[in-house]
Amino acid sequence: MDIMVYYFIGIPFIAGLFCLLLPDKWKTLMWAIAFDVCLVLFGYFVYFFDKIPALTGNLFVWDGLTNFTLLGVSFFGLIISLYSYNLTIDFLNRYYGFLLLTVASGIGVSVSNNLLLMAVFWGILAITLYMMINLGGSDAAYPAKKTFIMVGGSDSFLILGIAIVWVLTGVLNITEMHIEIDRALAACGFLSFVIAAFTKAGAMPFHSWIPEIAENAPVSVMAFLPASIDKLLGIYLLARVCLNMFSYHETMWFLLRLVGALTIVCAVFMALIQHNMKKLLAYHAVSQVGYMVLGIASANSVGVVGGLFHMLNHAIYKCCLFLGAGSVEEKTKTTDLDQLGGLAGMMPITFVSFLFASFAISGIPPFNGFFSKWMIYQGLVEAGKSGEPSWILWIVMALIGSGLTLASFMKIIHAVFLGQKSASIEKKDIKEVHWTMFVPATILSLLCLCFGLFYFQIPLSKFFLPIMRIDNMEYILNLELPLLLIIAGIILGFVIYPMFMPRKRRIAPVFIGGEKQEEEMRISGTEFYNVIRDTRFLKTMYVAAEKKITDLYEVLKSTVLYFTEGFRVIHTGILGTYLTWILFGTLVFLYIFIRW
Amino acid sequence: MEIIEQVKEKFKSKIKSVFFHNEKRVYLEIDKEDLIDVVKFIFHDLDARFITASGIDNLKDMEILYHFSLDSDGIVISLRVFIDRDNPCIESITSIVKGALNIEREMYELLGIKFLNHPGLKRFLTDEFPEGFYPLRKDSPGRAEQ
Amino acid sequence: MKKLFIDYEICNRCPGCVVKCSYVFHPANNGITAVREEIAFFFACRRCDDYPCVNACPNNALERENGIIRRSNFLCISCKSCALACPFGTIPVDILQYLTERCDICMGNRLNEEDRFICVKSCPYGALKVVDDEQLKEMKNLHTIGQHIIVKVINWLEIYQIQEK
Amino acid sequence: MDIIKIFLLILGSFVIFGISGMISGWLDRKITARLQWRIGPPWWQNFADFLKLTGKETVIPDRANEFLFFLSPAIGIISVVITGAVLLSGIFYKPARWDLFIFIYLMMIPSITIFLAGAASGNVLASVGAGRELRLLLSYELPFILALLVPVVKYHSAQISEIMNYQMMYKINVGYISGLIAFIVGLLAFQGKLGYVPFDVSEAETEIAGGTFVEYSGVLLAMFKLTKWILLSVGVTFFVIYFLGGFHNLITGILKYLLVLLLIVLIKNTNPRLRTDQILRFSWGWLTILGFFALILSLAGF
Amino acid sequence: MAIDLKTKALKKSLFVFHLSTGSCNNCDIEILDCLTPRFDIERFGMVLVGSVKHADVLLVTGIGTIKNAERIKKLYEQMPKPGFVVAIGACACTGGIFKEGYQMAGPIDKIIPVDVYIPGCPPKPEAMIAGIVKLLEKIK
Amino acid sequence: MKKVIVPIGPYHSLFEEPEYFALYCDGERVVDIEWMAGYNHRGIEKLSESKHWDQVTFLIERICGICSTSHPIAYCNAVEDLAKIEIPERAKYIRSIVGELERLHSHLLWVGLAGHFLGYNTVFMWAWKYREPILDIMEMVTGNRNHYAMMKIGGVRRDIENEDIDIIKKILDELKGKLEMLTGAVLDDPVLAARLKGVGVLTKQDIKDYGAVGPVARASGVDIDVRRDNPHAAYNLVEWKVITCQDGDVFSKAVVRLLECFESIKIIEQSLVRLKKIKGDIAIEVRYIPSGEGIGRYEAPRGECYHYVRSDGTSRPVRHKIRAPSYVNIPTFKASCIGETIADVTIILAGIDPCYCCTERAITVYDADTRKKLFDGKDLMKLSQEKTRKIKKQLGFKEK
Ligand code: SF4
Ligand code: SF4
Ligand code: SF4
Ligand code: SF4
Ligand code: SF4
Ligand code: SF4
Ligand code: SF4
Ligand code: SF4
Repeated sequence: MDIMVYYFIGIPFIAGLFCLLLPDKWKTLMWAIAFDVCLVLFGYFVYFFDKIPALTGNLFVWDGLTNFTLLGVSFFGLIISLYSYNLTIDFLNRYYGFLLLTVASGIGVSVSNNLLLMAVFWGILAITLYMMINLGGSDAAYPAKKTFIMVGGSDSFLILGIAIVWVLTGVLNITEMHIEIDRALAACGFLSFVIAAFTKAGAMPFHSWIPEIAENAPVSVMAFLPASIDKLLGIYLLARVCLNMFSYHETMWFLLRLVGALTIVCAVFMALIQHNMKKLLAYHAVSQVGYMVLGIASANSVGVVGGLFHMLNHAIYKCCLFLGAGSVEEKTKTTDLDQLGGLAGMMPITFVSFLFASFAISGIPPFNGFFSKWMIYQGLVEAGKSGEPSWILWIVMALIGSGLTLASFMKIIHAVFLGQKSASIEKKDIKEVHWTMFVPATILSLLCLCFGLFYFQIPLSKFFLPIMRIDNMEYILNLELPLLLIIAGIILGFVIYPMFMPRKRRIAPVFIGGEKQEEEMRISGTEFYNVIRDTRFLKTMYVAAEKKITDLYEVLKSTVLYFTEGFRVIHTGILGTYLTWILFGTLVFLYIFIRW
Repeated sequence: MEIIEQVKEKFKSKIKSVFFHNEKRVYLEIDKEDLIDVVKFIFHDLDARFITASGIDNLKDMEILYHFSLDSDGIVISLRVFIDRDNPCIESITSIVKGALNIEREMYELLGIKFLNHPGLKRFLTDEFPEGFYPLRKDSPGRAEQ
Repeated sequence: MKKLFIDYEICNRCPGCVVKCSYVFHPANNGITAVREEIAFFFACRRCDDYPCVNACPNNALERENGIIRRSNFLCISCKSCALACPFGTIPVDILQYLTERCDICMGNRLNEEDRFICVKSCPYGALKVVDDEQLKEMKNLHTIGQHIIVKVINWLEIYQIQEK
Repeated sequence: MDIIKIFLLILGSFVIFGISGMISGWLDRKITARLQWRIGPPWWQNFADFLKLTGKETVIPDRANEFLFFLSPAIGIISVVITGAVLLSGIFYKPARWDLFIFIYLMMIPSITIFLAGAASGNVLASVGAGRELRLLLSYELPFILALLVPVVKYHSAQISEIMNYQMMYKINVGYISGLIAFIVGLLAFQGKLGYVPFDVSEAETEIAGGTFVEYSGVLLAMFKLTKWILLSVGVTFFVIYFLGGFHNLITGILKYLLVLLLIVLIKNTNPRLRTDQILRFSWGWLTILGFFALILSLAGF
Repeated sequence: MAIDLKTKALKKSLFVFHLSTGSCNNCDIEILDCLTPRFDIERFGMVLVGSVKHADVLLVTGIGTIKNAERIKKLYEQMPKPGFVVAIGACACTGGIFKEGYQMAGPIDKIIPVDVYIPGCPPKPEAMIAGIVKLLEKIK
Repeated sequence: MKKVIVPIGPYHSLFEEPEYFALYCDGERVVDIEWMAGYNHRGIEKLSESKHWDQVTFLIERICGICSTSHPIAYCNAVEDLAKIEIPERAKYIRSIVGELERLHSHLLWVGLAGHFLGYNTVFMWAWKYREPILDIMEMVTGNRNHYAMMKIGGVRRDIENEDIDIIKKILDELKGKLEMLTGAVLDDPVLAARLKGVGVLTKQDIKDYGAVGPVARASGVDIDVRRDNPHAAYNLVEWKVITCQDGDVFSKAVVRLLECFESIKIIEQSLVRLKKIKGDIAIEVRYIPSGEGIGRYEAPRGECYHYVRSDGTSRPVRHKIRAPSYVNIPTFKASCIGETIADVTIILAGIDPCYCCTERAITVYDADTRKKLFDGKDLMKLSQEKTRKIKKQLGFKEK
């Protein structure tokens, strides 16, 4: 099996490097390479799902969690490369190259058992992330730098954590560790790992890179990295840390829950008032992390399964949402909510998939988001039963976060797809996007529905229950009756509804008090929550948030800059040069490592 | 009546005539150039309330009556201004009295008097009728040509 | 000085006045009716002793001042009872108007010069003229109302006064 | 599970809650009328309204998104019927295996469909209404959740059947101080869900001419009306089950139902409409504080 | 049979929309008066609605000024059929005291078809109710 | 600034009359308002030039259904000022009584409608229920619920019989108790207060700038009331006081209106007592309207009605200028509505108690062209028929 692992990592890696070398013009070839590689990987993982024997080696580990993560990574690679068929950006070679490199290192992270090896892949991921963001053009340079520094910084925490773990246990293999958090050092180690995971996944307060890059990075990159792969891997790491490496500790876990709950609420509040679709989605990408953290930190099987399930769900619908946003941007050249509107009629497929994904992220039954959230709540209730004191608070925050999520997605739906067309849209002749763009989104949205309706049959019993080694989850079955009712209701509804369908129909102008329709009679929806913004207490918060005092990066930056004025001269300032060196160095490091 | 004396005192020759209809109704005739000054004085210094302005078409000229009320005494002062009918324009008093906005707009609309420096001289009552249709003018054709 | 001359001998026969008038403060004003009303009450009325017209008026609109009938412009409801009641038929029905008219002898404002005295031009019977003092010299039975109206009429007032004597 | 049973449950819920909803709606109108010294409509009024609307022509606004314009009433009605069915499932399945969270989420759907309906109408007024509906949802959801969580805290279970059993065993939830407070908070928040005064901003006939429903006519309007009626009935039933000990005795059950309905109607008729920001401040302020207070009380065991 | 039932339901449940087209607003006040305790038209299932799309009956008052004419037509078109028009007040029926008005494009029946005329200036609420009863007789 | 127009009107359930406010909104916040009028424009100013002095009273009554006696009173005042007529004392009292009864019903109507706009239908129903007895009195005294036709140049048209006086007194006594209850209910309701207090504040300066009148001005502490300042009818013969409030918000407007109701009752009661004693005519005979100009004012429920008439000695006015209270009150929205939310704007607009009929009286032209062409009745009929036909034909009729 070991040898296979090399292939899994090596094939995309080499393919990626190869793409980097190809000239920019050979679009289709590069696309074919990326697509095929991902397809093969995905096909392999699907086919051999469950069939690959578990493996715990020195370097690699292969268990349920790995199985699942690999499936996820390759699946999203596939989806994104399909979506990228018509992509029009400069440096496509870099795009596909880094895409494949990302897939490779993603696989690498999830199969590595050795912490150092994982750290190496982790580092490569940061670099590819940086490079991919940079594809967004000159505007993306600053956010990319910020991201690189944040994610790179988290790498050092990872290394620090590894060092601490090494000191504590003397082993570097994940599977061999069981650390009691009984000392300050252990706690530091735990926190280092958690910080690394949080930064990658984007939990508060290490989230600020995600909203920052949202506006300028290519949408498919957003859909691929922060929305899906980074979530998968970040939460993967968190799960590893919490489940395998460290054992339960009251305070630490409480901290996790706190971070999770705060992330949910704070990020969703930020999302509520955004005017840019991508930025709004990015804030939700942050907010949803909170659920996963909360789930994993609930420290009982239902909750953890819920958290992992949520991670999968989130990757699916957030990817779908970003892809939808990408399609909209492709056609309208903007993601500013004020300038959109009324697209539903023109892009029906995109609209429906977006709608499904929005329902899913808001936790509307019977979409998948509901079930994972529900499990997280159950986990919290369970935690409460076993003595966790503030469980009810977490539930309240999670529930309200869910309500706010719903509200902000309805705002997007209104502003982008429903409502009235804006003047600029009215002028353009907008049609549905190319099939390579809507098919991935459609697949994902169907998955949302599918994982909801058959939440037990597919995701739970296939992926998560084996991971947690739970055979019987009475709680989860609790949902069966309502779910059946929902399904039956929908079926009945759609059988009966056509009978009620109005036979006498007529199209008439809208009623606006008898006045003539004017162009400005149009609510884009971005102002829906101004009221919230203006509420006394929240206003101060928002003002503070706008000054970026919650942004760890900015705070640190200003302090560091204060001290480092003097050192500036030695730097050439061309980040690309540094990066090439870093990449090269990492490769050398990797080579040595594998030999050794 | 001291108040009227005050006005007379202040503007002397500018007041062309004073006519007491009865002790509560005073009509002062002034030149259109002096309008702003007099209105300023009456509105600010006498603290009068602006009631309205009536435009009247006399064929030979147009007449505008600016009615002011001195509420504490119950006196109504009407400033009478005659303006040229062929080129009916007069300084707007909206800079002094905000409330005159719509009143002047209405006069513009119904009588065709142009108010200089008026912020929004648009029609709002009869905008379905053709331009240049001033119903309250005595020689108005009676119906807009359709 | 130009004056409006009305030959009431001609005018009085007319069943309904059709002249145009350039007094435009009221729509469809026919100023000459106001003049004719005055003429009728001044010169044509026989000054009956028992005033059948005044008594006939249902709305008390007629009154007698120094023997001359005056019709209230506010009270008359234009029912024409007085015209019927007058034994001498001196009140033409078309002067008894609900909405009374006004003639300013074209002294007031007019838009154009040619609008003046269009009553004169439009009277089909030629009862109206614009005259100056020269032209009046030869005529008889002339009476003036105010300064500007000259009426050619047999003044019943004189006869009345003769009878009195 | 028995498919027939499931379908029967849905149909049963539709019929039961449809009829009781219409009657409740009529009671609402009638009580309102009596409070205003009017006579009010006869008992079959809502049936007549419904029937009439189904017979009318449907006018589709030219700027609407037809897909959602037609779909949202259907989703609305299905969602409330399902909620009703979930409530009813206790009759067939003992113990009914469903918990509070699914109820909370299901109850959100009608609001969403109302929003979608407004948004799909392509009308400014409807858009304003839709926006208000969302803000409303945001505002009342927090206290609503808090209120509903009080019994959960008390019994350490989100299972409604368990909560019912506990009520049977000890005393009904409003019997506790915390439960009483929660009941009041929940009822006020539910007023918002129903879109009744003082929270009827999204329809606000005198402000935005019917708001989200401004473009709806004929059958589609009838469906929305039905949705609202069913929602009323389902909601009141839920309150009876969750706070007042349920329908174990049919007579007292119905009395309880009427009591809750009366409370709702009274609140509706003794208040003016609030502004959205006031609603927000009220529900995130007073109601939420009360809700938390109730939670703390129940944590302390009162 | 089903149709019959629906017509019956229609008779029992009229949603009225109030359309004022250049009135002196007295008729409008009296329409509102119909809602209030003394007259309470809700007894007959009549409700005043805010959107013409919900309406079965347009209660038109006023002379129908030129500015209103096209809007009235538009609204009539927007009303889902079967829908009825009731002209309320002397103004809406004939033009009333404003008949000579230049602005007048009406009376209402010159603009849209009218089913029932309720004369009076203003008609008393009783008269309005009586008029609507006449309308009910007309519905078949 | 991004502009979103939220249309309020023209056929909107907020207004009984058609009127169009385009609210430029940013979210729920209103940043600017444009006022489009003319839907109700019937051209009364022009119409009245072709009507007899006496007919004009009826026309003026139909400026509006709510101030349907205020405008006639103001108009009669104007004509009486022009003709220097002094009306008999009995007429004075009757004018006051009818005027105050109208104020009562109008204020109650406003309270009800304000409740209705706020979605507080109970208040709406209650206020209108209490308004009914007043309409009953009106019907008893004048023969009609709304357009009373009571005013006449030189006095009043109809007398109030002694037997009626007792009945009126009884009804008013009953009403007083109910009114007190309603006032209590409205003014003590915390939710109403939350909704109305501090909303749509107009400062004294705003009032002066816009020349606002009536309860709108009095709610802002501007102590003006034509009834007191320029006494007419019987207002200087009875005891009463002018109600003012200092805050200038919608709530104070409600307070002013409700308290004014009590003052009105006071005036009516005193007048009724006096009326019983005074014998004499209810009108003097007016024979001539000389040429000249006259100004008449009356404090209508919504503020000062201002009429200016000019006569040339014929039986119809040459110019009749009407300045209704709402015409100066409505533009205050510029000062009070900007920055408020849509929900507030509607109640602020309602707080002005606007009715648009009166703001739109100005034109109607039906002159026969005296210079170029003479239409006779038949021609005109034909023309108008043609025109109507034309309008009918082109849906979306537009000139030019
Ligand atoms: S003026 Fe001429 S038209 Fe008129 S009545 Fe006299 S004769 Fe006849
Ligand atoms: S027409 Fe006039 S004056 Fe002659 S009787 Fe009739 S009302 Fe009297
Ligand atoms: S027409 Fe005039 S005068 Fe003759 S009966 Fe009629 S109202 Fe009386
Ligand atoms: S009845 Fe004839 S003649 Fe006699 S006074 Fe009267 S108008 Fe003169
Ligand atoms: S003189 Fe002049 S005003 Fe008199 S009737 Fe003749 S045209 Fe008219
Ligand atoms: S009698 Fe009656 S119907 Fe005839 S005009 Fe007079 S009020 Fe109108
Ligand atoms: S009919 Fe009379 S009350 Fe009705 S609107 Fe016309 S004038 Fe007013
Ligand atoms: S203010 Fe004008 S519209 Fe309002 S009631 Fe008075 S006259 Fe009528």
